[in-house]
Amino acid sequence: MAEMTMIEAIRSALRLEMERDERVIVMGEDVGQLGGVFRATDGLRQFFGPSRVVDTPLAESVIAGSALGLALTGLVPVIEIQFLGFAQNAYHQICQQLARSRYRTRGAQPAQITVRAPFGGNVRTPEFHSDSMESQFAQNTGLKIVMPASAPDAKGLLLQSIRDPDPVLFLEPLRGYRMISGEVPDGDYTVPFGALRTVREGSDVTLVAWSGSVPVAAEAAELLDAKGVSAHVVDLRTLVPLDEAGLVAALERTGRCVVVHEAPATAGFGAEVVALLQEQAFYSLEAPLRRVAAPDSHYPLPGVERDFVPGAGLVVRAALETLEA
Amino acid sequence: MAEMTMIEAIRSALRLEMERDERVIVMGEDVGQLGGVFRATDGLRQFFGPSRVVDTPLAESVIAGSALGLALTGLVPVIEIQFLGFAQNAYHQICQQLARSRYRTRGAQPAQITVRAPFGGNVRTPEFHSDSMESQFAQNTGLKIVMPASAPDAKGLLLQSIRDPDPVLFLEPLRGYRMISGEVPDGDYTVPFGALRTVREGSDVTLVAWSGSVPVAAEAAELLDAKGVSAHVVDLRTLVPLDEAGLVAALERTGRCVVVHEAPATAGFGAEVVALLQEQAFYSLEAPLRRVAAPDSHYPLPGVERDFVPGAGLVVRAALETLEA
Amino acid sequence: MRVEPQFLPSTEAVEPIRLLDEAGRLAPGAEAPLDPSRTLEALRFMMFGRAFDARCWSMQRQGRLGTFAPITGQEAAIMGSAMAADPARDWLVPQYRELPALLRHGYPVERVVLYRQGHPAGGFVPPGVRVMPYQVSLAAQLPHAVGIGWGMKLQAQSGVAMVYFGDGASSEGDFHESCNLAGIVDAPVIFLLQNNGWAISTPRSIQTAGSDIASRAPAYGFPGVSVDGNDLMAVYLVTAQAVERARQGGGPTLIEAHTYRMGAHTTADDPSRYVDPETEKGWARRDPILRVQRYLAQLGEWSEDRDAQWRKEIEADVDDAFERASRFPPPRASDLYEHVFDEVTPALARQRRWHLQEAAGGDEETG
Amino acid sequence: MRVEPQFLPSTEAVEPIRLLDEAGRLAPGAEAPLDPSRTLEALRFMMFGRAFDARCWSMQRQGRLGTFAPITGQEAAIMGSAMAADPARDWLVPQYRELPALLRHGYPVERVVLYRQGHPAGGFVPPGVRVMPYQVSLAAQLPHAVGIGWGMKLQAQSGVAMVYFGDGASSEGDFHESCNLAGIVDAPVIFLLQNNGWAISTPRSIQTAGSDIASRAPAYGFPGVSVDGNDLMAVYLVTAQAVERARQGGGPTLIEAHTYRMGAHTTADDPSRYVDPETEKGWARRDPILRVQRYLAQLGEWSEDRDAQWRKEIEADVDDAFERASRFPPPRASDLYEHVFDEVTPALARQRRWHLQEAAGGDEETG
Ligand SMILES: Cc1ncc(C[n+]2csc(CCOP(=O)(O)OP(=O)(O)O)c2C)c(N)n1
Ligand SMILES: Cc1ncc(C[n+]2csc(CCOP(=O)(O)OP(=O)(O)O)c2C)c(N)n1
Ligand SMILES: [Mg+2]
Ligand SMILES: [Mg+2]
Repeated sequence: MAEMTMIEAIRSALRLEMERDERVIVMGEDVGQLGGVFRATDGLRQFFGPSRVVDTPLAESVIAGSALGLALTGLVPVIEIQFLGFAQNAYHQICQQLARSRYRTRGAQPAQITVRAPFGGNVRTPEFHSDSMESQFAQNTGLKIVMPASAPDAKGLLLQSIRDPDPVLFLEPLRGYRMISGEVPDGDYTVPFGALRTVREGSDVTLVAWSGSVPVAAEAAELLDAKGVSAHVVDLRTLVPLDEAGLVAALERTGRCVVVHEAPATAGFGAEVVALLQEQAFYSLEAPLRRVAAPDSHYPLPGVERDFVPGAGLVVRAALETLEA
Repeated sequence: MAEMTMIEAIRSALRLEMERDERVIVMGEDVGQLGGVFRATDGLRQFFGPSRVVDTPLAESVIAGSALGLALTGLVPVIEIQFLGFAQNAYHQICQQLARSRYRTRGAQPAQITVRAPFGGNVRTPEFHSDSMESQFAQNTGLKIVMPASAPDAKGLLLQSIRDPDPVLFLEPLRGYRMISGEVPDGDYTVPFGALRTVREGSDVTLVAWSGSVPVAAEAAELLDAKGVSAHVVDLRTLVPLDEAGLVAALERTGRCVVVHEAPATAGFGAEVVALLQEQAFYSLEAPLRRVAAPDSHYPLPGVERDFVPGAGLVVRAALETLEA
Repeated sequence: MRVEPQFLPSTEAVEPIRLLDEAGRLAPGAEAPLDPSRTLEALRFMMFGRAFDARCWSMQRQGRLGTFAPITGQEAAIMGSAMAADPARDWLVPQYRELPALLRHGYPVERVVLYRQGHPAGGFVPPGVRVMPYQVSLAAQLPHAVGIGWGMKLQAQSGVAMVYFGDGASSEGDFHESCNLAGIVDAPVIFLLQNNGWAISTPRSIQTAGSDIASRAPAYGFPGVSVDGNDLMAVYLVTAQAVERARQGGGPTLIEAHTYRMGAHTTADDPSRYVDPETEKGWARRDPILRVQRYLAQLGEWSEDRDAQWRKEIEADVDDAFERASRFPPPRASDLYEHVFDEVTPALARQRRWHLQEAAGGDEETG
Repeated sequence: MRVEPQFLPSTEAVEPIRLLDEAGRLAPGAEAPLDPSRTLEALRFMMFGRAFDARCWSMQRQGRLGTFAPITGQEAAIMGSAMAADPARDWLVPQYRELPALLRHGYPVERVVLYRQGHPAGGFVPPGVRVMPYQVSLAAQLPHAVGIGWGMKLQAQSGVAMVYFGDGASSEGDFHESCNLAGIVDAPVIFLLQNNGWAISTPRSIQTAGSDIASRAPAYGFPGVSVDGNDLMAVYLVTAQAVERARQGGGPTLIEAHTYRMGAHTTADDPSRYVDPETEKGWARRDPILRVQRYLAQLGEWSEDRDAQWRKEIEADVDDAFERASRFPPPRASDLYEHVFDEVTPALARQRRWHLQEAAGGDEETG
């Protein structure tokens, strides 16, 4: 066990897996010599050399697309898209090629590929660097979507991602890289997909979040506590596969629920969570399920980003409204 | 008034608007000499010449991206993406450039561009030709999403789209091109965005659909009729802007609702409709809101597409379950 | 004062490399790079491809087959290149017009039949067969091929990746990103451009203003070759040399094979709307199959009898392909739920139970 | 038998066109394409750009400004090209390092300050100013520029579009699609590649295996030029000729200006992790501003006094830029809801009411 930040946990997982499995290669823009713009891959090149830690040209589509070819030759690519927003440049490769290779070939050519990318707001980045795209990827089947919110999960879920036989989008909350830290077990361990994490137990209202919104939900729970409201907080960890049974159970604890995320509300993954819960647990609902999300606008320049990214105050307000409903 | 198929209605709108407004240009793969692979632009080149009806090279990203530049010089581009699935190749241009130009420049550089694209299943097309992408685009704000289901709407909504000062995705149901027809008014008229259409009145259960799923919902309503169940059917027409008040009113007619669409269920636009209705009309709900959608799989080869695309039988089943819930 | 740009466009295309003329005569001084027996091997695949097209076309017209893309006219470009690939170590990455190349590489023909019938099983690739399935998204296969070539190189294998694409596909961004990366990592990749003059109705002249698409290669750091794509020998020769260079670590080559789509884009197309009949006739005279047969006839290896005999055998082979396909069980709705992921997700399991009305494991409901 | 590919990569880069040497001397036989007064005009923008960088850098370090991309070292590439553009009819389409070019074209400097302060108003472009805002998604601006050039041509206007992009951006698919389309429609577009040696930490050698990026142009049907990007006169000359050609209907030109990023990629970067200090020193000697000053000194147009005087004036101009920016009201949460669409959608209206706790129009609730 050691106290680590999230970025350290990610780096340690990469290092461990590259040592354990020599088929693993890491590639992307600036991942080699520089060690990544956030240093997620720092030091890897010294250990594993430039043919396993590859600086690529600036071309997201061929970074993603060539990974499928590499995988067909038996390698296990872990690619970095420097910021998730730029995955739009590789959208057709990720969603139509990586995600469908297994299906198209009836299992003959699966794509064991991990796509790592940071995203999320409140770190004063330029346009596109903070955009949340999880819901769009979730609508494209064939991709597993992994969104850790804690340091130990970052390590255990990344190890699981690299070993998973399907393409995995491993989305890292920028704000958490250095702000989120925790006790991380030494050595090899994995965290399974499709099993949510209970962040905090409570009985009045259930807060559902993932990635960078988990600390927001947890903070809201503290604030609610001070008002005498007991919030149950869960971290979904993976959106695909989704822990449906765990979600229903979490809702049933309280009969009320607020889902929190950073992407715009309309067609965000919050809509899926709400739709699913009302389908599967209708008779447990004490009040309308609520979403607290970014508005249907674009991630703004930093001067107003704190208004765009939903904060704990809004979560508290929605939770209280839910209790009054 | 004349009886027209949907493709004829689209063609007549293009012709009318090009005559009315000489800033309008049509461009895309095979739209000129050939008149489009479905003949949506047939005859336009003869009338308006090759500099207003432009055959482009095979490159979706620059087709979409150059439209923004054309718009900045005062032209009004109507681009065709040959099949909606290939809009993934232009995803970053459509979602990050066209959709954000107005916002980024605080209104100085809006993008008056219409992106036409066919999609939708049960016409035995190859991979990617049938994929429904509306929910992904809806999650990227800044795009209006127009999805006509009838011939007169196709004309009136297309005229409205071309004149709209914002980028519009005008999505055309392949299956409807020749199968859907109706009385289309002569001359110039527009159908406003954000106003749903009541396809049929009913009192027991509300069926919500758009585009190619509207005939499916209507067929289900007939079948339900035969079982003594009265279905209220609405066609959303535009997903962005969404007629929220109209949707709530349609639900309140019956207290029960089934949303039907062709995209996979998870994070499909059905989730948004369900989430919204339960948020805004919770106390009118008599039963869980239901979605009938494609499974979380990929559009298959034609041999099983009729199983992938939700048919009226499944809608009936879901509606009956809703009534028993 | 005026200065000249160092890089100026050329106004005329270069002369494509050619070994056999339209009468099947070897160019003066040329040697045939394929001996008679290998030439016959190639011809057999070429003739099979054309016969298979004809059969599929008539079945499509009867509504018994879906839309497909014929290869007629492009057989020399396809087989000349494919003959240079070694099925035991090289990969073929097709667009959608490379049927005989895939067959020679070990891909089972009945899978192609199933694919055209719309059967999901048509996508399966048997273990050990080094081909990727047909690609519908234009140019999307190019990055894959770069990854394959690069991956083999990283693992010190001697294989090369041969990737096919059309003149239309060459305008996509993926073309550029792929050539550029292949040049940087010196991947053993043969970029085999079948320039058949058309992308559906879009002529080559609207596809690019450059004189030769092959001339893009040097800026990526590797050679480009322009070859007569209706000349089996020439295509084979330039491809075999490119394969050899790639195996030796010499990196990629871009080969532009000038050929012609002798007919419709697909069964859904009506080329009379855009093709000039004169142009079509000109290309009919350059038929790649006739050219090989004429060449072989000069060597005494081809005759009317042999032709008749082969046609009969090939028809039987085509029958056999359909017959083998017919032995597959018909597709089922449950196929939709398979091979989406390694393991079924809770959502898929729930959807499947409801959709197929299978024994429910609980109270889940959504469709 | 062996044949040679018609298109072979060259092993060495061509000599970039140069008029001024490092000491500011005109090449033998060369004429200066900019007269002293226009040279001074360009120099003023160059010096302003560098001073603005320095000020922003120190304010960024104090936490009073966001991350930004400095231009230091690239002033000649930027202003040599910009001087060839006519603000009244030509469009500038920047990447993110072209500050002085935008200013000359009429873009208000206080908007750049606001942008770097993270104020949404920093994106506004005043009516009549023919520039697009900074582009963060690499190469995404290239298609826009093609559309602008093409649109002007379709409307028989004489303007050209000048689009800037980096060596890194040149690897994106959009580069290819844009050059290719521009060649086909003969759009009046100047593709101005600032090859500054780096894409963050990625050196030019990993960006492409080709010897010259400019050499890609002929395959798109138009000329490519390689120019010393630290030489104001040479950049101006080749750009002015390209603009002239484009105005006459001669279509696009790709100009590769060889320059150097003298410092960090952005304020967030640490170049000591990847830049060799010797290389850096070499480029410092080639400083584009010094070169112009030395040239002007030979003409008797530059002196230490003038230098001191200008520096003072420029500092005052920089002060003024910040002062003007400070007069804008601070950004507000409601900015998020504006300019998303022409008219507010029901969803946005509802979200805004809840978020800003504005008077509710009904029972809507969601955030
Ligand atoms: C990305 C993409 N855009 C558009 C299409 C539609 N489409 C199918 S084939 C075709 C023309 C392809 O031309 P080319 O690459 O020259 O190949 P050919 O058909 O001539 O063999 C087009 C536009 C597609 N399949 N993929
Ligand atoms: C599509 C895209 N991918 C990645 C990035 C992240 N990024 C920002 S700047 C940069 C390097 C750009 O290099 P170059 O084009 O040479 O311009 P320079 O910064 O050298 O002026 C990268 C990788 C981005 N902004 N956009
Ligand atoms: Mg072609
Ligand atoms: Mg650079």
